[in-house]
Amino acid sequence: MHAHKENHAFEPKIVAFVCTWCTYAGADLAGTARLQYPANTRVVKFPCTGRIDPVFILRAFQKGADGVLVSGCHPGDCHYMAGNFHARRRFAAFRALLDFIGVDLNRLQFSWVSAAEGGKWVEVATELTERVRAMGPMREFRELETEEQWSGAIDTPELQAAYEAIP
Amino acid sequence: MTNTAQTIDPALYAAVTDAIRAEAKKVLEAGAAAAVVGWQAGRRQGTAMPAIITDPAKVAELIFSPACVNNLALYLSKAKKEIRARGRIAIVVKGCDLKALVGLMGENQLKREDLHVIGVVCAGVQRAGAAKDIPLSEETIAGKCRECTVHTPEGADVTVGTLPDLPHFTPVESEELSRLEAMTPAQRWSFWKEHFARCIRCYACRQVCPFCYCEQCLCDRNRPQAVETTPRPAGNMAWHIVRAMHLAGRCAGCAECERVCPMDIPLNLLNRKMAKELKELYGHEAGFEVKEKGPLAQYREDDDQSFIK
Amino acid sequence: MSRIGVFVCHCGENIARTVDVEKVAAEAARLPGVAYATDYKYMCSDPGQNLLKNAVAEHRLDGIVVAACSPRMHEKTFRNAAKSAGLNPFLCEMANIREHCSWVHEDRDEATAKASDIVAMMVARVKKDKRLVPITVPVTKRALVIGGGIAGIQAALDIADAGHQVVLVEREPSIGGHMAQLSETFPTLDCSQCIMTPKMVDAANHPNITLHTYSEIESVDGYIGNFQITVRKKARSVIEEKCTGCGVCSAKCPQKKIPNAFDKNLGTRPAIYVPFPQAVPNTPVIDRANCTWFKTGKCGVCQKVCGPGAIDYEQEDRLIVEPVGAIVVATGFELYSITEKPKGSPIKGYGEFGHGTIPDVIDGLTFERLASASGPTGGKILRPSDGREPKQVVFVQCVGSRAREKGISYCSKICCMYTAKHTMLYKHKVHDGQAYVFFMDARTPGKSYDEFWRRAIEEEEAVYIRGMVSRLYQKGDKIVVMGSDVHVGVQVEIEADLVVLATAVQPRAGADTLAQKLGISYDSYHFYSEAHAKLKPVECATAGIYLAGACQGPKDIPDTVSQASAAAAKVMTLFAKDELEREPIVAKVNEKNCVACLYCKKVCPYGAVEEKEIRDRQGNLIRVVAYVNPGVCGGCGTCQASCPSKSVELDGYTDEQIMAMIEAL
Amino acid sequence: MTPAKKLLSYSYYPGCSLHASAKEYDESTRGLFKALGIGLKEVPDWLCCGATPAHNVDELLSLSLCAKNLSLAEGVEGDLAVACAACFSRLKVTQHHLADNETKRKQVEYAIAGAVNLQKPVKHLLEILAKDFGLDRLTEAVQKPLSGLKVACYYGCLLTRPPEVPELDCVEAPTIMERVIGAVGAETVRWSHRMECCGANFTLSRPGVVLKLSGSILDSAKAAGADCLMVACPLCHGNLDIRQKEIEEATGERFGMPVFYMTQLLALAVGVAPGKLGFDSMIVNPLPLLKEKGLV
Repeated sequence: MHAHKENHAFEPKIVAFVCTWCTYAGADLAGTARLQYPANTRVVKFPCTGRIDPVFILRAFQKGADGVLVSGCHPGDCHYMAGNFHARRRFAAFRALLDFIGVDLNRLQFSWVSAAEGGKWVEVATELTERVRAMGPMREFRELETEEQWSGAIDTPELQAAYEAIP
Repeated sequence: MTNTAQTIDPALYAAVTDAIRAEAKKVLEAGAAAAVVGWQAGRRQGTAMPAIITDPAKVAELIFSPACVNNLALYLSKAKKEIRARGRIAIVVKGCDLKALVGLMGENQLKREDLHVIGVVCAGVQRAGAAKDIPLSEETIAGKCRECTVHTPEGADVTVGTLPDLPHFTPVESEELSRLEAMTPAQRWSFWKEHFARCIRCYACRQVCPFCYCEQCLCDRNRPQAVETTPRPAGNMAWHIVRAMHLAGRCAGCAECERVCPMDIPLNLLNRKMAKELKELYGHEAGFEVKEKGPLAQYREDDDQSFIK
Repeated sequence: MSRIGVFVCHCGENIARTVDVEKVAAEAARLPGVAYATDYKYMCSDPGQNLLKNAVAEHRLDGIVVAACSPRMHEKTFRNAAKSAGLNPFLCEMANIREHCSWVHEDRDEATAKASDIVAMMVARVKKDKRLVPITVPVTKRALVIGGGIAGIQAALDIADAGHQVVLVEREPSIGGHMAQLSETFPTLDCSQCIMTPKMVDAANHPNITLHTYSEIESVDGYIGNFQITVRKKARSVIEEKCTGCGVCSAKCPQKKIPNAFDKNLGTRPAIYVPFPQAVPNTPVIDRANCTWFKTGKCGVCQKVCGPGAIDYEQEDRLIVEPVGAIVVATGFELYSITEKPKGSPIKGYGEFGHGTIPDVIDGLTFERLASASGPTGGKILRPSDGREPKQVVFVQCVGSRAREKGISYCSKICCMYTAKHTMLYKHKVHDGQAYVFFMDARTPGKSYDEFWRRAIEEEEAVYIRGMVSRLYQKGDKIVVMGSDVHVGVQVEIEADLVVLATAVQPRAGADTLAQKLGISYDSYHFYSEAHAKLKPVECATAGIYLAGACQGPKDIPDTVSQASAAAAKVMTLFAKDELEREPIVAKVNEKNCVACLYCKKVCPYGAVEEKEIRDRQGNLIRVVAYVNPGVCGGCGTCQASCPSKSVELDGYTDEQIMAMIEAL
Repeated sequence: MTPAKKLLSYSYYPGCSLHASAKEYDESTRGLFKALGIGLKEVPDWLCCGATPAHNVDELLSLSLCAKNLSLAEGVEGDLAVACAACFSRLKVTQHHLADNETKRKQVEYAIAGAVNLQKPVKHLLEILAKDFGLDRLTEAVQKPLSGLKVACYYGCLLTRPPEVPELDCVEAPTIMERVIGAVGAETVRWSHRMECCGANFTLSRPGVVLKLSGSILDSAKAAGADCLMVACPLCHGNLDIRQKEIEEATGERFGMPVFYMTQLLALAVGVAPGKLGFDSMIVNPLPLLKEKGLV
């Protein structure tokens, strides 16, 4: 039996940075259990959330991700004892920074999904996909990619004239 | 803002200058330090620049004035590395500079016993581009000094000067921070986008920062290239985000990055914001005591995780 | 240009049903650097693996992506296949298009597109893969066991019987620990010393065991397979090699009235003593704090009477360095003292029980000594205050345990059983006596445990009162026990002759200091933390260090012995090979760029990061950098994410690999 | 040698009992503090703390009463000195409770039309004497050592409980009273019922309970060889002193045990005239004992 499938005008790209011990295994479990969720998520596997550098999140947005998910072991379950605790602080600070820069935090989701939580993985992936789908594409970083240094900000009449004078 | 008491009495700076010279002479003569890092008069009237004095006869070159804006901690972390090899160094610091020294000690870059710290009581320094040789006032004082909490450095080997009564200044930096915080994300994005678009990637901000002492900056690497190096908006945005993130929990707010920025990008706003967040989240304030672990190098099992599903 | 091979598996119908595998292979073939792409029904089958091996040879592949199931399922399989095809196994990656794709998506087009994306990401990654070789660490096949109680002795004997050298270090003058102090053991009531002392003798006589008693761990250096242990052998003032254990010195010592800690201070001992008659080694020690010679410089009786001339007043502490490859920590427990609040502990005292001022309020271990045939009363139950036989004894359980308001919330696990045992021992010795027990719950999960407890009530007539005691006070020569019986809902007052408190089991004082020396973690009570509560219950997170017994949490004797043997088995597994081989997923420092801010060291959960000095040929210090010990590194990569300049990099998960994946999106 | 002694001064909340049935506690407190040179200024217009009944009936009322008193005390300089154990307990509990509970604090602030003063240190006299003033100085001030007088120090329920609140001393085995009275030369006895309940305000509704509870306290003190009891609570005093005769009648045992307020004994030791210490208002006449010990 196939569920009714809607066609959406926009399908977001979601990048998921996950640890191998908990969330990756949780996503595997979702598969073993044949749970269904939107096909928008692309998983990048790490040993531990402690390995996930904020730069990766930035890079993902720059390279066209519309939403980013970071997920690892629940506190106390870290295979490496404390990696997720360090990650928790790092990302608390990083998301505050992104927020201050003006990135809509609805595009960035953090979660703890254990190896036993196939259902939670589906829930988190679905929720983020649907939310970002409703928000539309992440234009901000993509626009930056296409812009050039002089594209707009310094906009004096003299410069404009000079610019236009270029044959 | 109407009466004449709205300026800072320059007598403080003269008194501090004398005291710095006396202390520098004392430590150089006694051999307690191989060199004194301080400020001397700049070539142009009313300016100042960093100085390294090794000869006790030349201590009279040292000065302290509202033009002594440079954070000299820089000269112990990465610039002028050769002077560290000479032995124990005396360094003149304002309260804000001392916070950088303290941070560097926590990061294994300096040892307290290798330094003779001459703390100066500072009522404030000039903002970039202010008229020289007039007493500091609402018009000429640097933004960071308006809401300074460390006029008197704590924990120096000697501290010279007495703080005069200070006029009330408008806290422009925190007002600006509040203004930004009240905006919508989209408004903030366009604010920063506009500012960062102007960045020419001269890296003066990096060069002047006492904490940017990496041998090779992540942002100069090309395998992989995490941050685009050409001065285009995308790379600029990434550079400033990475910079703010790397300074989070470490930056002590000397605001040198902002002072040296030729494009007038309000960089200290980012630093202030991160400092504020880390204080609210983990009660951390940089630069007040030598801490083995910064806020992002440690954790508590009950740290806030309300943002994690 | 790379020559990557892509192998798309149908997994029967599991993948092929929703993913157009041929299309995925065709798209992969178009990716830059892909030299060969194909699909096959069952990649993990023998023919599938052969297909892969042949392709490596035929197409001179230098990297492989197997698009199939989860790497958690078959990564090992395909890496082995790659290896046998002559490729470094770490140049083989899996694209998970089953669990993460075909099984969770129904739309064929979407699933196919996603599968292609996943393959593209893994192709990008594999291009940045480096050849890695497993790390080998030489192993010193010699074990250190810290603590000579039943746990330490059992672990030491097991390892020694397997043919390995063991160094057994005990703080006290004799091994034996708490078990040597017990009278009888539950649930069989066999005599503790009868089963313990032979083991003590075995340990002492074992050719593979070196015994250091009256010794402590001074420092620990090194890492798994290669520890350097410095043991402080405290001055015994008796030369062990000369002493024959005749005991004349103790008999003649004029100082006789020193409270004997082994007997919980109920009996006395001389200043030169063995703690108990069956002590191993049977070599006395001079208690310098109480010895007349050491206090006044006069006496010297023991030296005069010692035939072999074994007494040496000048003896000093000695430091002995022992190289070992593995460590078993078995430091055991001590009982919570109600006399005062332990310093620096979150645990509060029991003022309502008189803070230790009532002499006939004793703890469980003191009762053991009273009941022990070799104890100070010769096994008669007599009150410490006046030596009378108590006719009413009140036992109070959960004193300190399960008492959040007093600072301990855990259950001490052994008290229910030993209190039941105490009531029986009491009844056997005082036939007209009555035992009362105040308890919260009776926890008797163990083989024959509940039967034992029921017997205490049903046959030995102990009266169990469910409820706690609020106050104890002396009234004449009785102790008034004020408590509640929550089943009946009344206040109870019992005038007891003796009160026995089942006080909480705590780690040994100084457990935290030892943990810091060893670099292992501990909880807020200072119990040592195992690496995983379920799956690694005897391993420490620090590689090469194992836990046995009550130092890890309250335990009874059977559990302790089991854990000790388990720890010994872990040590033997480690010693089974000459070199320790580990997956090379470890961090490495780029010394050229490292500025030694040591952020990595601060965040490393394994303590794997050290400071390394770089010197020129003359030996002048040039600079300091971080160094990651590959034998200790757990491979989490927290260091790399924290390093501002990325001067430390985790093999297998380098920035290049990750960035390549992100950029392939 | 000794640093300049700083002049101690306190605001003072006597509470209702000290203006009525426990007048001698008030008088002797003032006398003692005067003799020691400690300032004591009564909070103007204070109201009842609610004592033991209010919080059982209306929590908000009981918190508001104390909050009001705390805000009144704001006007008087110095930490707030409290003599009565019940007042002390209520004031401390109020501060503790409102610091943790913002909703209640807002309700209380509405009720008293002002902010709650959570910062004012509330101190029992024992704390002032033992910690602020110091036992050494107390010993120095002694004119008439109470040597030979065997005192049973009775804490009652409220002085150290509940555990998190007063932080006066060890909750279940305090020694602060013994240390204070010991400092002026008295001998203290080790006894069992220092912390037991006297029956408190059951004295009116269920006197039988009080006779039993207070009886066992007197019994235990006597068995320990005490000459007298020393208390810090007017309610305990009432039960042990006023009801003592009834207890004797009920149990048939004779106690004749004077029950002193701690300040009475301390003031006597530091030289305050016995006539000013309200010994005449005690039911069990203490004078024969004091005469016997040569203290009056």
